[in-house]
Amino acid sequence: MNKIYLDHAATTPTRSEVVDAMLPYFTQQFGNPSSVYEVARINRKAVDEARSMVANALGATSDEIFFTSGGTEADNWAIKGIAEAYEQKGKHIITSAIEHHAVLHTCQYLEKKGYQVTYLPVDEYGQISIQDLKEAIQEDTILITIMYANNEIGTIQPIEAIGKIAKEHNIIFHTDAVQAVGHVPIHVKEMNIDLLSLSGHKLYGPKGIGALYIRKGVRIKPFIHGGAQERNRRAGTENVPAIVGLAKAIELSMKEMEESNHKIIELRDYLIKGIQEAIPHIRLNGHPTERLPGNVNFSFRFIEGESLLIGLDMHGIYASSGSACTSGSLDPSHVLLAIGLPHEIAHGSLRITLGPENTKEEMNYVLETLPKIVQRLRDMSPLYEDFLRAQS
Amino acid sequence: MNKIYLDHAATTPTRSEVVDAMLPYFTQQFGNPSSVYEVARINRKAVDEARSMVANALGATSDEIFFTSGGTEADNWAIKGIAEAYEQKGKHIITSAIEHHAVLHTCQYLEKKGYQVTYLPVDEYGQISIQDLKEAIQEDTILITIMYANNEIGTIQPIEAIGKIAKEHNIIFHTDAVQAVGHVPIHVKEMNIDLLSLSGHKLYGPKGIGALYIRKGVRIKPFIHGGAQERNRRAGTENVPAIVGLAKAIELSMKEMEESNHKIIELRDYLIKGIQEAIPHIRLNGHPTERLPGNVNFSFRFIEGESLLIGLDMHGIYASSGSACTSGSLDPSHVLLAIGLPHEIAHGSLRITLGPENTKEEMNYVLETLPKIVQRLRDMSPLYEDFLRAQS
Amino acid sequence: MYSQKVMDHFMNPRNMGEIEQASGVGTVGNAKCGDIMRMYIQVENDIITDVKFKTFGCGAAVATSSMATELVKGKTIEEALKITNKSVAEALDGLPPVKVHCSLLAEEALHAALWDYAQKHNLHIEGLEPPKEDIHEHEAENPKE
Amino acid sequence: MYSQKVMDHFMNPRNMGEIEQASGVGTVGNAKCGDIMRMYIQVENDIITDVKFKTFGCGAAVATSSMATELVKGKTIEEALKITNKSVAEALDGLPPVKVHCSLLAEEALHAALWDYAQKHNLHIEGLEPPKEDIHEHEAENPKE
Ligand SMILES: Cc1ncc(COP(=O)(O)O)c(C=O)c1O
Ligand SMILES: Cc1ncc(COP(=O)(O)O)c(C=O)c1O
Repeated sequence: MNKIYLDHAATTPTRSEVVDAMLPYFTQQFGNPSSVYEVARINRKAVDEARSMVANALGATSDEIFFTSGGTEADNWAIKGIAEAYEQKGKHIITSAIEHHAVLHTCQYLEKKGYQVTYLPVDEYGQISIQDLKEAIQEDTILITIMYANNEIGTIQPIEAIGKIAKEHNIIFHTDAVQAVGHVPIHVKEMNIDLLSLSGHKLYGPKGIGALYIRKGVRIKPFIHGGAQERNRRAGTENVPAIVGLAKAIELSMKEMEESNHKIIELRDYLIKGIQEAIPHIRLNGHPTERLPGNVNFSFRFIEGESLLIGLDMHGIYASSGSACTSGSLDPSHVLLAIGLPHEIAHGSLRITLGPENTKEEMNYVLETLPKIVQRLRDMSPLYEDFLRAQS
Repeated sequence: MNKIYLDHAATTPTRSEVVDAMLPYFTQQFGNPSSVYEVARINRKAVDEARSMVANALGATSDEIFFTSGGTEADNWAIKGIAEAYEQKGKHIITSAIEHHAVLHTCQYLEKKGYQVTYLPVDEYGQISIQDLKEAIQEDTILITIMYANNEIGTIQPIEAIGKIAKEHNIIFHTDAVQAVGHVPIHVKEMNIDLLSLSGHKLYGPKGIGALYIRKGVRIKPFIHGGAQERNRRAGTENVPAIVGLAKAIELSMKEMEESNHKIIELRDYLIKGIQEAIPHIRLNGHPTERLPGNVNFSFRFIEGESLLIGLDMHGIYASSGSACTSGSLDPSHVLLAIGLPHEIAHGSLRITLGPENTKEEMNYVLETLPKIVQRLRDMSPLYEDFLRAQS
Repeated sequence: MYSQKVMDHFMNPRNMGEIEQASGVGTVGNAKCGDIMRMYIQVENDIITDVKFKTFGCGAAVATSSMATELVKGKTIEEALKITNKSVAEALDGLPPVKVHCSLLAEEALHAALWDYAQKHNLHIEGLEPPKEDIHEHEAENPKE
Repeated sequence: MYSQKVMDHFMNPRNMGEIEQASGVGTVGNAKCGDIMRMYIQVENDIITDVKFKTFGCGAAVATSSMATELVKGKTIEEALKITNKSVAEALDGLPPVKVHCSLLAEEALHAALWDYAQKHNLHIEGLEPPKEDIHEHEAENPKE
């Protein structure tokens, strides 16, 4: 049976070039970069180089990049670190209703600590409105945190416009760009981004590594206290192999982005069109144009997402229903609810996220398999029975 | 030139068996363990197995082990998470004066947030007194956090006695066992340990991974908010390769501990004796018997540690002066000051930490080289000049 | 995460479908929560001679529906009433903890179908209670500390 | 982290030692802070004809001591006074930022030795100030946010 991985937004394989770049730092150049002796210098240099590679990819400078254990830690640090640093100025934070849980749950935590959080609504395509943002700004707003691109429906936010408004109002702007870095071009200076989170395993780098870009001049409190690593801002022995791997992955993805996106977008559009032609009673979620190259998200009426996933799984197709993180929860995805889907339709959603190794043949196999599975589940569904009865 | 790595307390090489165990999870079994589909099951199983391997090594159960990004995060989580969970009960924390910065700086952070922290002094060997501990306990003491073994001088604390007192007073007991796990036998239940931090790269596992043991029944707030990973307690996509590597490293170290320690202790004692015979005006730091198998720590009067390190480095010997984390700071190690060394003597300290791959030949080379370097630096030292003048 | 048995019942559900002129039909669950189960029963001389189901829901919901119909078929009403969520889950070699709530549907759907049968035939069935409005209402939210 | 030049001066320090009957001796620094430098100078006709040092301190402290003595040797007092921490550090191809404070010793030790020479010979040297009590006192703590 074919094995077709279509869940690149959940995680990506670590590229072999990346693994190769990492390997020497496990067994040979294993030293602690904080050590005084000369051999550690090689490690220090590797970390420094990695830092400037990451900086280059974002239009930042080396001393604005701080390595973390992943996107979640970067989000936690950005939001809690700014909240703490600016609590004298104010306690109001603006975010969106469709953030990843790493942002949402952190904001909810701060609400319990006496902060006030505005969750901007999104339109049916998943975008916030700049007007809403302007109206949400208060005297005591200290932070706007809006994700760059959504992990479920792929919608890209009007980041430049948000950055402009944040700057005009002298409010710090953080963006969770975990799904965007390495996939779409980003320039933190041109876009007036003050803080940006990224994660290695979403761009063919290793898991357990990420980074927070902190614009020079932004005050932020450390989140993890301890040793003097990362210029006293993030304690803990540097994860040298993963840092090297992250940088290598970012470098490769920048180099190949254009070519790779060209191919991925073609496949994506082919798949979207094919599904729309083959299956009735469905809805394409996310923005028609402002969307991540690899993202396909549909709701199929009358059926439930997990059984759809298992059905696909049995045919060797690996996809996702909403965010990987939310599986096992009772509620349908907060993102799908936020774009206005009723609960039962939100439950029937399927996310397919493509990578450069996917092929047109694979898409054809999906287009052959998916309609059958959907039909089988509809035949099993009391909701579909009721629908047909109401039709006749 | 020989290259002799004698800085195993700073970090260890990742064992090749560990790297081999990790490799498949980068490129083949790369899936997100939270995913629904079957292939992710292999990852989930790998993480579950790793969890029970770590639990076994500590005498804990699987559901008491939570993976973190390292020892520093585990320490931060333990202390901040307990402080937050029990703030209604009280705001007093007891620790020691010789903790790692991951604990000390976290405690200092909490002091700024209105918590009260008692830093227990240590005796000349680096041990706290149980009497002091008893006297420090207050009505509102919520946490005792005392490290298992010190990273600089190797001193092992009377953990069982501390656990007993904590239990009698119904106070949570956390121990930073980053230097101890895999090196000395630990049993969290027998020792009444409620929380324990460990780190992969100190026991021949990978960097960027650690764990916090949380005894069942202990209330603790999450530190990193986001997805539902680690049973809702530690968000962030699981670092599967590193988790697998950590477990493998712990398993191997448990299996080989007795044999390995037998060898290491013999080397250590040979080296200590050799240095004591060859070099005058020195002091062995740490406890004569209650010390980590691989730890050797001396202060050499009249000379400064960094120049000693560089001298050794030039001869291919890699050691450390105090903690790797503290290099680059102006102050001598807080640990050496806490055991009563005057500043200028604390500055002249050398830490050698042995691993199972070290040999007697290497010790002989050190015994040949070190006295010459010390002598050269003393000849250069105005303090030695003054000392000799005062003698004559 | 599912047992082999669960997967088998999901891929090859037994007794899936409708019964045209059923003695009783019960629908439980809630599309909002992502699972609805409908059970059709045919009763003859106090014996459940035929049973069919339709389910909108996750893999566990489908499998428990299928297994429940297998357990019910051919049983007397009294025997059928002894079938619990637990026995259905056990017959499937267990369910992942997060999925246990889905198995609640099977018992409730059976009871609802029997209730419907009793109402239609003006019978009193000992120990049978009217179906709950919303099967998930009594469930506490997953505590997320 | 150190430049090749620093390493060279650390491994092969120039002018290390004492001058028995020096024209001036200056000791600066503080064992508490981990660095002490002592500079001996021999002055003849306003020219520093010989110079020696002893240093207790880190690699940077040793190297700057050595480099400073090289720069001073053969210079007039007026010329020697123009030698700054910065010029010593530059002559060493730079120092890591955390080590810049160590280079402060060299300038101070030279000034202290000259001051001692001036005191002993009852001279006034234009622009020379009495040695500070503690060279590190004016330094702010590394801000650790
Ligand atoms: C948008 C977004 N933010 C944050 C995260 C968390 O990143 P990580 O898995 O590296 O912790 C993810 C992925 O899980 C994501 O998609
Ligand atoms: C005693 C002790 N605690 C905590 C740490 C921090 O662990 P990590 O480097 O994994 O963050 C270390 C080592 O750096 C240590 O020696």
